[in-house]
Amino acid sequence: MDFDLNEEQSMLKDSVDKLLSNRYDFDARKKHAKHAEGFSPEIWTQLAELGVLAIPFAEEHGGLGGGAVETMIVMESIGRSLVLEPYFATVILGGGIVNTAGSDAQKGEILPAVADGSLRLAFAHAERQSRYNIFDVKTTAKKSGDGWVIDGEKALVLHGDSAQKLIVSARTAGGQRDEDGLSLFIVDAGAKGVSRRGFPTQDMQRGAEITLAGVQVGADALIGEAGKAGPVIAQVIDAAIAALCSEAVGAMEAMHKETIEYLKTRKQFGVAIGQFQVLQHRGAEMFVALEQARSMAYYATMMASEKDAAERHKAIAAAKVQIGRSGKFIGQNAVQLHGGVGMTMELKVGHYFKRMTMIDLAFGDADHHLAYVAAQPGGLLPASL
Amino acid sequence: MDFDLNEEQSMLKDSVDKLLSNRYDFDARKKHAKHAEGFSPEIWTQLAELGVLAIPFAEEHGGLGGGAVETMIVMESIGRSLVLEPYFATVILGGGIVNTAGSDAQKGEILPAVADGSLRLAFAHAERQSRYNIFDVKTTAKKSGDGWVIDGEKALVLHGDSAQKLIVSARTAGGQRDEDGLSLFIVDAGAKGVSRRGFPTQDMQRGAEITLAGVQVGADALIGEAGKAGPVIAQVIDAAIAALCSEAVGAMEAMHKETIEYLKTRKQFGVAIGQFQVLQHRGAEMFVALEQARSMAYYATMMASEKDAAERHKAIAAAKVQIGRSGKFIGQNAVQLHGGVGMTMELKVGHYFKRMTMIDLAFGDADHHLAYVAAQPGGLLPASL
Amino acid sequence: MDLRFTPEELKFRDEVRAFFKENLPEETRKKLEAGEHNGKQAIVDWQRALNKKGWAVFQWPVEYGGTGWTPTQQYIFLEEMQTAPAPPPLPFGVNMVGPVIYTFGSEEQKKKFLPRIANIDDWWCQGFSEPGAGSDLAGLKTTAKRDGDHYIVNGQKTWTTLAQHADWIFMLVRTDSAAKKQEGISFLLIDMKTPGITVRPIQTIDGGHEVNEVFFDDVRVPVENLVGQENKGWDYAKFLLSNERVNIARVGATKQRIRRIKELASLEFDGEDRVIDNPRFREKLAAVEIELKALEMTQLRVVAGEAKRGKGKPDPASSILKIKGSELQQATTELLVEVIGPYALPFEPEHEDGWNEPPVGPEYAAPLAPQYFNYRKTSIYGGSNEIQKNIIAKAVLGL
Amino acid sequence: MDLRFTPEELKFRDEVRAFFKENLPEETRKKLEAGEHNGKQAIVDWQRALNKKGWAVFQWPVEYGGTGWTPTQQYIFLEEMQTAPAPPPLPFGVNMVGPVIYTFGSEEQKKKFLPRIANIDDWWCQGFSEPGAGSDLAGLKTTAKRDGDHYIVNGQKTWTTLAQHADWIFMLVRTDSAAKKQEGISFLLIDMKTPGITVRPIQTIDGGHEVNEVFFDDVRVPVENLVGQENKGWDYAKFLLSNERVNIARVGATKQRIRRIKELASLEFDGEDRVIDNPRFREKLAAVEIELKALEMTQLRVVAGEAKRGKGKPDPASSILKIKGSELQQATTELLVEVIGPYALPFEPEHEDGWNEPPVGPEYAAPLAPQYFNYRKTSIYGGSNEIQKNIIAKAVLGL
Repeated sequence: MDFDLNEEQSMLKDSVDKLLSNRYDFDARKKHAKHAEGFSPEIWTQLAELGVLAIPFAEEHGGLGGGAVETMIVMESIGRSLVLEPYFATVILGGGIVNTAGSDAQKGEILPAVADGSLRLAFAHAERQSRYNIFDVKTTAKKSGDGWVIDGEKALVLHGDSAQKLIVSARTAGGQRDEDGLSLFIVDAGAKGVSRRGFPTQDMQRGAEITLAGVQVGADALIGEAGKAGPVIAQVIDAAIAALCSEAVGAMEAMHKETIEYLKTRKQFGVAIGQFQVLQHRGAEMFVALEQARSMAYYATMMASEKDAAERHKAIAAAKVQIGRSGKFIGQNAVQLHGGVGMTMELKVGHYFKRMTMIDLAFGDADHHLAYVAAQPGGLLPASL
Repeated sequence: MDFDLNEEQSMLKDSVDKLLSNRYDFDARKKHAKHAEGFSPEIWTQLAELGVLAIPFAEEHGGLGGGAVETMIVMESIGRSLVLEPYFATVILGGGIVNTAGSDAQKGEILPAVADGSLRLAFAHAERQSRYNIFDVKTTAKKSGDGWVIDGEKALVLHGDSAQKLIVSARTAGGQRDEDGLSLFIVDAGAKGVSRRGFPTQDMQRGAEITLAGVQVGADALIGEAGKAGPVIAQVIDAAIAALCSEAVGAMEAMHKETIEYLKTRKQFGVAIGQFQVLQHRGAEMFVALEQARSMAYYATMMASEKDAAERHKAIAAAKVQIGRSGKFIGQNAVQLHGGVGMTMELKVGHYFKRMTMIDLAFGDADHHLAYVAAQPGGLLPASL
Repeated sequence: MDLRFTPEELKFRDEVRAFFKENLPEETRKKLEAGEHNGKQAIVDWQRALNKKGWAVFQWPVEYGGTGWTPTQQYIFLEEMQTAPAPPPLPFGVNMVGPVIYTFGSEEQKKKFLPRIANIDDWWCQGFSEPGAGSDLAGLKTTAKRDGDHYIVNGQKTWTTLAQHADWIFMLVRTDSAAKKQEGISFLLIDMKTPGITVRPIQTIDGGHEVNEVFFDDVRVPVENLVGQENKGWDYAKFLLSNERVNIARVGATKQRIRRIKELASLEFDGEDRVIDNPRFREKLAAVEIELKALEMTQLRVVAGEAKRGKGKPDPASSILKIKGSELQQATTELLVEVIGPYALPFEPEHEDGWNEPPVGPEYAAPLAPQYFNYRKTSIYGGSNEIQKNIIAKAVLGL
Repeated sequence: MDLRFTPEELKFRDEVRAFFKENLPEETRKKLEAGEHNGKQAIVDWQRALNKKGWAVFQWPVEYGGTGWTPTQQYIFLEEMQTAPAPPPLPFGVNMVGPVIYTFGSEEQKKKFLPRIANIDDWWCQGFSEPGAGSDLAGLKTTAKRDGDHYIVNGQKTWTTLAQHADWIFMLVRTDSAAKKQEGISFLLIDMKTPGITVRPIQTIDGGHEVNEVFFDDVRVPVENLVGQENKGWDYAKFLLSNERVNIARVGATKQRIRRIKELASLEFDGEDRVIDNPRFREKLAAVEIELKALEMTQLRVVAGEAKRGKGKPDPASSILKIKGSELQQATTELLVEVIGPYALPFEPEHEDGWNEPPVGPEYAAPLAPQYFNYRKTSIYGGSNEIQKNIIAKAVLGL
């Protein structure tokens, strides 16, 4: 049991924090968002140069062989700075799938390009009807000669409008909501039959609706075994939720800090409003919520690599509940304690609040995951030792 | 729309309040509790003399022909003084059933005696397994000659140990949880085959377990039509819940008042603790909870006589939810703001807290009734005008 | 004690309901129902329709165009308006400056402004808040210095709602800097076309433009635009603010939003089940409905009390209406986001202004997250909920 | 960063678990599990069993009988103790006065008291709180006046837990009334058999007798019973209170109570379904479990931090442990009442003292409502949760 960073982890943290504190203040972020891609290609390159995009991959694929703790460090920092660059979509989701289930050839082709910043991925998975059911997929892939033909519509694909390659889930067998019968494919974003419609998101990121109409891919586009992608998707999404938990902690921490700072400086009735006991206690309650969330983000980080898929998912779900609840409490109160200015686009606090709202809704909100944990035999803690 | 008491109602309120403020302070209450019956026979007589026990009954039965508002007035006052006398068991429950469904002969026999204080009733209805399902009755009544033989065990009968007559529910047909097939009987507490075991309750009242073993009653003991008592029980329990809501408001109001008083007088760190903004706001939040509860108690009072049983029960259930939630919030915080002394038997606040806890658990707690309201098509408010 | 509406009141309700049904433009109604904003013209058109009927300034004294309705009738009218839903008459004129003018203004001011307020010939906005003041309203710094028969106004106002449409602004200004802070304040009416006034939009977190900063740079205001006496403006402001609190519960609007939640939750699916069929969701919604029913009763009690106490003397308990009212508005906007779930994500600011492209996902999704963000304001403005609890603690509990 | 127990730590856990399994009397365990209190003898017997094993004062320095365990080992031990569940060694001796004596006491005091504390030959109680002081501990009024080689003590203490069993009491007394309130306080050890001491029981709302008032009427205390220096008692008290906070989260005890909830909710039926099968109930319980898991991680972080900071310098963030720990203890006692529902009603105070009559309703029901009432204390004692939030605001947030 050791909660300290080792030397390499400390160095990673310092370098990411330094880059972002230099290049990602509030005004810089607004500029980054104005690029056509919705983020700064330059920052992306710098993240690659720092090795951040290489963290989770093996050295043979141009990676650094980092684990969940290293991802946690980066995501916390991303959360603190409200980073717009598609780290989550490319490295955690797309890269995560290739890294988890790809063939050696696929890893060799994709991962080094992700690591050096030249290739961005998006995970084209969710559909209009799927809501929080990660196995609810109607898009089909049918055998066609050596390869496959993919048809379907993907919704709300994070950074799907600017990714060069898409990781597409499709049903090769089974019913609409079966875990069995799902397959994953690597699809060029520019392939014939792929059409994309990008849109901005509430939190200043980008998403896309993607239509796949008779998209032909070769046999080498299939990731892993046909029909067996369900557990891969579940595992990568669990790891992705753990990463989101860490991002959320970064955002909550920053939002809390800004709020406390505001309480110390904003004067009303002749005193700093932080002199009012009610606001002091609110700050304390936000602190409790923050630390409880941080604890659960650690727990999610620890459990993201758990071999037993059921135990893993239960832990991840529990963390997501805590993050959702703490995030809502801290976010709403951060706005409230800022008063009117907290309602404006001109302060960072509102942007954190919106990001936290979207994190809660990503891959299942707090209620969804609470229902999951509650439905497990014995609940979260074992009924008997 | 008029929330004021009329002249007679004001007089009723004044006379009850006067009796109780003279005879029911904290020390007096302790003495009342020490009587064998668990309450003061003398106070009971005085309530009868004031006409309080006669309120809901028709004049021809020695009553005053009062309605739900008059009951509300009395119950609020009972709540404020934590009255131990069996008004609820005798007048609201037992008397309510006879008044609702009894024959003229039964009313003529029972109600005047209730009104003049000479007869106390108890409603022997709930059983070990019934929890909050008011139709879950295993006790049976079988035809025997002209009359009936009753067998079964009744649980948690309020003031069942000192009542002279019991109103007993029994199944004459149907399955264990059917609304149909229930019947009600008037049974002498001293009848052969009736055995009672009294016990004190958490809130200093009295309850009893009652066993009925081959208890023989005549045909005239049956209240209303055999097998048709389900709706009667439902109606009387709804009215009883409305009355409990009013009692709860009285208790919450008193508890809130005592707490605010304590905040004004208790000094710490050199000032009255009511100077601390956090405690001021807690007091304000308790006030909001109190007034919301009062509003719903009014609503329950208004709807207790609603003809449409489904609408009536939905409204009563909604009120019980509000009462349960407000009561828990106010009760827990009243103890908290009193600190250590709030934890002792020596202050009234803890007794209010316990009474509120028991009121929540009576006839279904807040969660139970919330689930009921939620399950109704369209919820509480009509889905469209 | 009789807790039901009288037959006369029920008849009145039917009359109001019928009028709304026949006269409210469907387009206007639908926008409100969807959680979108109506544009200036829709608001003007509707208020003029009300004014034609004689209902635009129903709460004013009869001599100035009011209806003479009882508080209960007024309550019924507002309830029907919010559940229709119909836009309220523009509050800055009808609820705020109008009553100040007919209570404290000169005969000339009454003649000049009141009919135009009723018919919304002038669009008014409110110049109270300042960047440095916030909840401490009396800490305002904008000055008005007398110069012959003019005041010269300098300073800045903020959170000025819909100032971008405004013809006139009513202002609190400091006319005596030496006096204690509440005692040097005056109440001015200023034509927004006067030189030296600049309106700068504030973009709120929902992406909308509802509020503004308004800058005053040597703005010359004729002295006849002073309301009442110089340095007595704080009294008029308190009067105005207490009027503002009456309809703050917005029970009808929340009722209407609950209908909307039920409607959308019946359209959205979670697997094979509609969201509305999820028992947990139903319980959360039922809990809100119960609190709302309680609040409605509380509001009726306040209204009945007001009928007795007389107008303009609001119950300090009406802070409950603000606290619970805003909590329930917020809870319902939050539930709408929960209904739509992942489809809260796309940001379509153009949606309201007649975007021609198809929406991303269901057409009803776009306004919901912005509405949730926007409604965080309800526990901040009009005296934050923290301030309301201070008021209860002091004025009601005596702490 | 490595967030798992090491293999050595896991081995240690198994050793502790095995010891508890073999040595803890079943009767003692069952009472705790049911939410009842163990009597004096059961507590003494168990602490002596621990002392025989060398674990009664595990957290003390090795020279005074401690174990030299790491903070993580101590955490594991406490966790196992609470989940067993086993009674903790009597805190007034082991956790409170013991550390004060070995840190600030004389050699004689160490020799005289420490071994007897470990073996519970002396039952200690705590004389800090006074009726007039409450959360403002330093506002105490009990005086000790020097008279030759004695102090004469006069005054009153309250909330003195289990004073009815006590052989000794450690006290804060005022030895200098002229000094500022924290500066005139001394720390005394008093034999409860000394003439002039009266113990009066306080009945708490659960019907139990756990706490007392203790009156001092010209009680003569030898000066050698002064700990450390005169008028420095406040420093020792602060040291003591910071030790007290370490195990305040009671994660293990709440875990055990959650197991109990599941057990009883599987025995109680609502119609044909067990209470445990009600999805709403399960969600409420799961929400508590999740907060508890988070608190467990938070506690581990505090423990790990303490390993680094050194003992006796508690993290101010440990106020979180008090706040959340008490909230979760209260939430679980509340859920037990919910499980038993209407059967919370009967009051059976005799139940714990070996009542021979059958219980009213299920045998496990009787202690549950009293436990719920009793646990309201957890957000009051040891520095109320309001005080904890003050501490966070000041010490952590700098407000």
